[in-house]
Amino acid sequence: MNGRPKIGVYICHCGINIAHTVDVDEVVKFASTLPDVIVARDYRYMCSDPGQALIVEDINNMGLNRVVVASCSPRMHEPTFRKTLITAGLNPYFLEMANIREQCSWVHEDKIAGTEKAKRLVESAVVKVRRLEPLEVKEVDVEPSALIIGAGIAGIQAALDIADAGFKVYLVEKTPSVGGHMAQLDKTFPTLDCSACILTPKMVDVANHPNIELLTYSQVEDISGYVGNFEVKVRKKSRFVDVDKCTGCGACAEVCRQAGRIPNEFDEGLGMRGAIYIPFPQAVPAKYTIDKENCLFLSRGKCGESPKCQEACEAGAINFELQDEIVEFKVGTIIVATGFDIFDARKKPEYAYGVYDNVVNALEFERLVSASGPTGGNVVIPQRGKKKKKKEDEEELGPVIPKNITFIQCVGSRDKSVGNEYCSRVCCMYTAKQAHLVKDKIPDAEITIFYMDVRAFGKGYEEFYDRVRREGIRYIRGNPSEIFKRGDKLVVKAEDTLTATPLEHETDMVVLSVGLEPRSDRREIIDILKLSSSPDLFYLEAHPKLRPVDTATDGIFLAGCCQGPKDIPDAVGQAKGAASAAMILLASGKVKVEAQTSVVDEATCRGCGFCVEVCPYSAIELVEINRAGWPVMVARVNEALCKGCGACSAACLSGSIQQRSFRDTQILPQIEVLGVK
Amino acid sequence: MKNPYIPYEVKIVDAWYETPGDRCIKTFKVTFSDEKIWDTWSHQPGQCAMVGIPGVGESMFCISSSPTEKGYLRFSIMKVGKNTSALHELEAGDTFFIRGPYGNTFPLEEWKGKDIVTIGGGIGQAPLRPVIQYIRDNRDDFGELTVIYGARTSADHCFKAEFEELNACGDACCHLSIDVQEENWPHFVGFVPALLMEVEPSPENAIAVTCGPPVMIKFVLENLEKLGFTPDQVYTTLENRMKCGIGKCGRCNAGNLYVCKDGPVFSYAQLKEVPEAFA
Amino acid sequence: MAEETREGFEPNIVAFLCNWCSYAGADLAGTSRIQYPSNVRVIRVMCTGRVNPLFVMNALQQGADGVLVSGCHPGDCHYMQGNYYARRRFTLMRNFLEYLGVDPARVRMSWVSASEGSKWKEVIEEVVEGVKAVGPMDQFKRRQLNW
Amino acid sequence: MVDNAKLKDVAKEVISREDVRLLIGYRPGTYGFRARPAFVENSDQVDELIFSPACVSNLSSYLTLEEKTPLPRGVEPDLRKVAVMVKGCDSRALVQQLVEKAYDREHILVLGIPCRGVVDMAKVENRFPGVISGEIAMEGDNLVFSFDGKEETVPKEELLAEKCKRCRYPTPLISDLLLDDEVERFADDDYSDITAMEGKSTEEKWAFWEEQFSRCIRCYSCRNVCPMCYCEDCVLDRLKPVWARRSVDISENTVYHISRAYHLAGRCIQCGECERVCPVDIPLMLLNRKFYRDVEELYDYEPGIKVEEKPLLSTFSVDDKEDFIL
Amino acid sequence: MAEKVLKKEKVGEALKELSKFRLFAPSKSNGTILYKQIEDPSDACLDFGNTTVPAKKIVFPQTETLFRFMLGNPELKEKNVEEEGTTVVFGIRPCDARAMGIVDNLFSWDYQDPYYLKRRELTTLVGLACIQPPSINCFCTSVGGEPFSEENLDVLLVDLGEMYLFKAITEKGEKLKTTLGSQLDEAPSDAVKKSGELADKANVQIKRTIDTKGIPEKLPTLWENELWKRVSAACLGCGICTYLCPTCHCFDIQDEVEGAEGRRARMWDSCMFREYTLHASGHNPRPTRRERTRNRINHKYSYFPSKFQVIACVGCGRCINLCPVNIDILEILGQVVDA
Ligand SMILES: Cc1cc2nc3c(=O)[nH]c(=O)nc-3n(C[C@H](O)[C@H](O)[C@H](O)COP(=O)(O)OP(=O)(O)OC[C@H]3O[C@@H](n4cnc5c(N)ncnc54)[C@H](O)[C@@H]3O)c2cc1C
Ligand SMILES: Cc1cc2nc3c(=O)[nH]c(=O)nc-3n(C[C@H](O)[C@H](O)[C@H](O)COP(=O)(O)OP(=O)(O)OC[C@H]3O[C@@H](n4cnc5c(N)ncnc54)[C@H](O)[C@@H]3O)c2cc1C
Ligand code: SF4
Ligand code: SF4
Ligand code: SF4
Ligand code: SF4
Ligand code: SF4
Ligand code: SF4
Repeated sequence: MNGRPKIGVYICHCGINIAHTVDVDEVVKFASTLPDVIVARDYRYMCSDPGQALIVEDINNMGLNRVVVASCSPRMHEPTFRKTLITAGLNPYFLEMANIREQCSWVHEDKIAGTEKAKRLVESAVVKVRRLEPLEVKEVDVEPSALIIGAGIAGIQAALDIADAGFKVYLVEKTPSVGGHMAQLDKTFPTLDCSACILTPKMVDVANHPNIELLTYSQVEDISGYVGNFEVKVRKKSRFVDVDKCTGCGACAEVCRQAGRIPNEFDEGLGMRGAIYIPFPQAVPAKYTIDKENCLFLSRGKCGESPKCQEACEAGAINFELQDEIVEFKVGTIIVATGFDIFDARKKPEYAYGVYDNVVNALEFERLVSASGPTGGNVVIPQRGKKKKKKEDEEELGPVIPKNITFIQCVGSRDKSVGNEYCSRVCCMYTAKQAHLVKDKIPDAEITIFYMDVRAFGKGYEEFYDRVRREGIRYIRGNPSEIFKRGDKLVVKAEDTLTATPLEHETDMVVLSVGLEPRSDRREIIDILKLSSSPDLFYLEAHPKLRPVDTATDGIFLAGCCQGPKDIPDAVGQAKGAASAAMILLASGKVKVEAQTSVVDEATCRGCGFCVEVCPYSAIELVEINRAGWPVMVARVNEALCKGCGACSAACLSGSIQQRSFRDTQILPQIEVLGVK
Repeated sequence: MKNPYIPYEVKIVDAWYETPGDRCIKTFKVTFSDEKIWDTWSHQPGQCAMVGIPGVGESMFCISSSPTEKGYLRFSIMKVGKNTSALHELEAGDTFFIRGPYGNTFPLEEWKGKDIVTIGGGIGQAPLRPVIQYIRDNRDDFGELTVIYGARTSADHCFKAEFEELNACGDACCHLSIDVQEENWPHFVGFVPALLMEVEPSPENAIAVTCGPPVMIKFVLENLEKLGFTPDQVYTTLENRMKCGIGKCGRCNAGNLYVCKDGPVFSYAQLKEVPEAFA
Repeated sequence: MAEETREGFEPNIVAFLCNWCSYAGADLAGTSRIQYPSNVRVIRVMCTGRVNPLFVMNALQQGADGVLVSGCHPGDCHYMQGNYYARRRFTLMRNFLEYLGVDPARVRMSWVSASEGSKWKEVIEEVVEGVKAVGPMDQFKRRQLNW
Repeated sequence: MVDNAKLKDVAKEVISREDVRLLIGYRPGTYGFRARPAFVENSDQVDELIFSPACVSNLSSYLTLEEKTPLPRGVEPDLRKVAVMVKGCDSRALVQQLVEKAYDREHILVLGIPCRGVVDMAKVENRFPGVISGEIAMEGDNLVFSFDGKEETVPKEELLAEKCKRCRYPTPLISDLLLDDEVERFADDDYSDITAMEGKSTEEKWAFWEEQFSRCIRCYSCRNVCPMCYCEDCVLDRLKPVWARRSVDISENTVYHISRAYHLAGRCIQCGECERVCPVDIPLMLLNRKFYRDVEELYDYEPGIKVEEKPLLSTFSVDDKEDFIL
Repeated sequence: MAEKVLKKEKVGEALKELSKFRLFAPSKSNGTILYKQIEDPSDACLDFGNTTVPAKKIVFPQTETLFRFMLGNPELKEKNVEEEGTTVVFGIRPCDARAMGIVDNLFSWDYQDPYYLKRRELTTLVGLACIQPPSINCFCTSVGGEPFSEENLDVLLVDLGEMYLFKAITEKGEKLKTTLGSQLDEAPSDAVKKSGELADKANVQIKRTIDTKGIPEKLPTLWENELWKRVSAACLGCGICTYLCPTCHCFDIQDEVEGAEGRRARMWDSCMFREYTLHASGHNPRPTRRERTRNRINHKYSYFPSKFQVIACVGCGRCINLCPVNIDILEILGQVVDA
């Protein structure tokens, strides 16, 4: 039911701020002639208590059902007058303001022109308010739990913080163990603590925390819903090992027919493992996993007489029948902490990575220097592709210890030719760290570092860099152009740009300080969460300065290197930030959702999805409906996600999606009255 | 000669909502602003008028008061679109414009002495109301009056008070229905055609008049036939879209009949020949 | 019509401003008491992304002599992308109107941030000057031919 | 040229398929050299099918034109495939319709016709006035007209439709069955018409368009024939809000044409149908080609080429040009 | 009674003379022939087939104000057609003139339509006989017309080569003859005979014909016939066949407001449009182009004759010529006959 619109227009003098250059009386007179205006009044200060009381009184006495306040900017007092309407029992969205101060009296001295403009603005507000509709401010409950995707240091830290605050956390990790890249590192700059020493306790905490449900070897399959109410579907991939039974004794791995034949990812392929394996000794959970592709039984259906591992396992944990499991749960908020990939040095063929065994990337080098790595911490030239058939082979060949090691920085960073314009922020420092570690292990080694600039901006970094340089490491400013082999030496061709002399530098081993890149599988998460990417393809934050851990979608946050290259302190710092942002939501238990959302006319929508494409918040989806017996696709707005920008309304050709309070039927009349002189 | 496109101003004497909701129905009681027009105005049950507001538009509505109700006209209008929304904003004291009366009328003269059954659904009761009222005001000229009426819910029933009064004063026997059961609903539950079978009026010396949504009419007609009503005992009114109301603008035709001029009242016998009538 | 042109012609310009940057920028011009011509009448929308380019056409038909759309600088949109969409839409619409014979001075767009009160003034001055120079817009105006 | 015997065979096979409910092709027209759309529902109707340079209609419009009447309760909708014959240009409409999710790919079966051009029927009728019934065939670069028992050969250049003279995609970009060998691109677009128009002064431009728009009778044929104009309820028909009034005058006509042209920006696939059907010869291609050219030039975007493409105005690039923005 | 002729070299003069009235004549605009109000005689083009838009738009404009008002003011200001003054349509084809006669039935049936009828009264029709049919789809002779038909005309011009035979038919025609006085010359003695011969020749040049006898009665019997689906399948539902038909007369009425001022106006409408019969509820009694095509043909060939005893089609062929998808009323009628 609707009665006739009864509009009250209230024109504020704002002391003399408005009245000085706008003839308020004339505006009042004019307003009272407008269609459906029941009353038009002026007052010295509309926003004052008596001013507001005036409006409330009129609403009550004259049955007003719409209100126009002509005063200052709505950015200032719209909330005030909305409350006034609520006080009077009217829907707060039956208010429209005409800004006759900031955008009229204060900027136009000429009283005639100012008055004329004020009249137009009031008229525009009147025609709009007449067509406004009541809106509801909704709140939704927040499920008191969080999902964290990725269990690198960032994910682990965020999980621990949120869990410590008493909320349930689901921590989903793709690989068999938590830890991420940090677990692969040996020592960490600038303090040189051993990575495992500081990380492992946290990994264990994660596994034991009563509030954390750890889902390793798992992948998020689908997420629907909106802030406070996300529905999550996770696939727990089958390990073919019953984790409840597995004691982590490793008897199975010893006997695996594939033992030592498969490059271990954790060791960047420098070490070998079997088909049943644990990625590294400190892995959490300490449970074995069968790699389906390489297991003879699973890939060929036959493993000797019978699978040896199964025989060896006393706990009876191995079960080839185990299937992937889908777990579903609800969370209120999500933190994405999926980390990074390293740059694939093959994309710079001049460095001959993948061609010569003695050209390695920095992560491989981390494994080489790591005491728990494949060489037990001995820096040797790796021999790739030569499968160690027997233990003795290794001795036969003997490790080759490099005496001259060369590092090249900025491989894949700050390099337009490979599409990465950004600085990876860790390479300068980890190169210095690695150089130092070499010095530790092979004190007589000659070490050269090719660099473009050294960036040591963090706390204690410049000091660390200084210290390393003083250890006798040679820094040459220049970008090598080629690496080739001469005899059993590698030759690095470069130009020392400080002295402008071309040089050829002979060395035993080259370490490429590769940059950090967005994960190659990042689209999985983009598709599921509809995240945006910045031009560098890392996930995009809502605001680079003020909302650095938020995403465009309410309730979804970013932590760690998935948002951009970071070192560990920054990753942890951001993780804590994301955790606290998530906890604000979880702690308040409720979120308000925008009222001026968009809404679809399903009768006319043609299901083209233009609106779906433009919506920055993924608030619109196409759904199938039944139109007089026919299945048709139409757009539907999730009001909890919609932020009310209205971009969809302008994208829709058929005018089927309209933003409440900014509908075509509300704006066109404004244009009409403002267009007329 | 008066220009048939120029409407007269009428003033709302009273206005009230019959039903709530998005598609609410509001009844307006109006009189001509210029009293003199009453002298030239005469309408009969079944006739319509173009109702509009200059600047908004016009649409056709049946006059839901009987000529026996002197001094005012009634319109019951359901809010469905542009004009009707604008009309719904009006209140007592406001004005709008009408032109008419248009169309033919129920042949009440011919029906004298007969039993009358009206079968209405939803807003379709609007054209039946003047028939009922006319009979009440000429009660002795007609036989028994049976009123069958249904709407989706009890809230959607138009003219509630009048039905009660009708029953109370014994002028007619009213049978009401709603589509699904509600608390405290003492009457029939189901669709109007079913209620019709329940009431089972006799075709003997009777006339049946029906109006409502197209599907309802279709089944009511079938059921009336089952009850033994012959096509010439059954009347209905059609509501095709129309713009001029005076047989020029073209669109209201059902076959070769101009609904605005040849109708809106038709006997079923007539419509049986017109394949488009119930499209 | 053409006679009343130029001399004393005060154009009427309809502007669509996004709530977060340009509207705030215009407010700032006000708080700073920066004086500028009164020819521009503002319609506030939440984002330039809401502004249908056909609004421009409509305004010109309804009698406006010029139209201005103003929003956040690229990259600063409160809704992240709205101004990028707007930019595309308006580039095309503006070119098209020019192609039909509408002087491009009538269809303007600007980026004015919440802190650019003085830029707002400059924009207004430039737009008003531009429209003044080309005179009243009567091409699309309803001419009441059959009235 | 598509072999008409083969075409009939294919059509017969297609329409006999269980999962195909309708085949849309061409058949001879009722007078002159005309051909017209044919709607084949069973194999008996196949014999009338043809393809010739007279087959100008873009049949993809019919995929979105079909009105679906309310189904009585309990009646299942017939969702079987519709097979449709498309030339190169027409196929782009299918692609664009798919970009816009007008229907599912599985709901159509595309019979592609590699095309060497169709005629401008107005030119043909000027050249051979008063012919009651005749046929057109293409032989090499010539058109052969047979009527009243005689044959006349005309170089195709003279009577070809304008759009064919600019056609970049003579072979359908999407098809399930190609009815002939692929045709090499034989023309390209230099947009000289657009540049010429752009070269005029503001006054000349408006004088030109005012004249053109004033002729429009708003019969909506250009919209209804357009394969991209398939909104259930076009905004230009709506009473709430009114974008374009129903009354026909220069102001409302202008608004109609601006609105439609803008709605086709980045969507119009240059089939030329709108201009062809206009009874008062308004050069509509000059409007939508302006957008087409700008879109190509500014955003390197051509509609109706790739099904996976995002709609032009639902995408942006951070580096989009903005030299006019203050 | 001595016949007059209008020599071709005097046409300009004659038009000049007539332009003191509201004078309409065919004119070429961008290759399209349309009626145009003529101020400069050289704008007129008498060497034409037929206009794309029929002359009906002169007496029944596409958009026409009914009355004006000020918002909130009860006073309604009726449009005064009388003010338009005398109108002359110069060079109207006989079919278009016949069509006006047919449409007169509708506008004067029962309620009198003041706008249309007044304008008809004010209008003088100067016809131009079709020496040869303007198009191959002309079939006026099948529906009671002729290339030289004088029906409804006030004057008939016949092109005799150097000159037009000027035949005044009605009183209005005679008046026009007087007006033109000095521009007209005495007809040569053989003019009438020559005109007769031309008429006979023109008649036989009509190639496409159909026997319409019985169609009005037969149509209602074919309501559910298969043929409607077949003939309408390609239809686009546009307004061409109806807007351009000289006998189509449907209109819509809409209010338009400009500031405080407003008008109620009517504008052509087409039964081929979807929203023509669409109800506010979404129900549409003619939901597809099949029903709409059927209605169009029935209206012209059955409903109208049943009400006014004349077929509402003059065989001008426009709907055939201009239909973008070659929907052909002659073919449809043929199928009706054969059905
Ligand atoms: C060679 C090298 C040396 C370095 N040395 C130092 C150093 O000395 N000091 C220092 O401060 N920093 C160093 N860094 C940087 C440091 O590694 C990073 O700052 C840190 O690892 C970032 O942690 P993260 O949690 O963001 O990402 P990651 O460590 O990459 O963790 C991401 C986790 O998410 C998981 N994951 C990814 N996608 C999914 C998915 N879809 N579903 C579930 N799980 C998923 C991954 O498996 C991984 O476990 C070094 C980096 C390199 C490359
Ligand atoms: C003879 C007759 C009697 C009627 N009696 C009543 C009545 O008593 N009470 C009542 O509520 N309604 C009645 N109607 C229906 C009423 O005319 C429409 O609901 C009304 O026109 C809708 O107008 P609108 O502007 O609100 O809708 P919009 O959808 O905005 O209408 C646009 C135009 O469509 C036309 N239109 C739309 N729907 C219909 C329809 N169902 N019938 C006719 N024209 C339509 C009108 O011409 C209207 O101007 C009657 C219709 C007819 C023909
Ligand atoms: S853009 Fe409009 S028509 Fe397309 S899906 Fe969205 S609401 Fe529907
Ligand atoms: S087809 Fe021609 S006349 Fe018809 S609406 Fe389009 S432009 Fe106007
Ligand atoms: S606008 Fe014209 S050329 Fe473009 S797709 Fe539509 S009909 Fe074809
Ligand atoms: S003009 Fe626009 S709204 Fe209308 S049908 Fe075409 S695309 Fe749809
Ligand atoms: S028959 Fe032809 S002209 Fe008529 S509506 Fe259909 S397509 Fe248009
Ligand atoms: S129906 Fe066709 S042929 Fe007949 S008068 Fe109309 S346009 Fe001419």
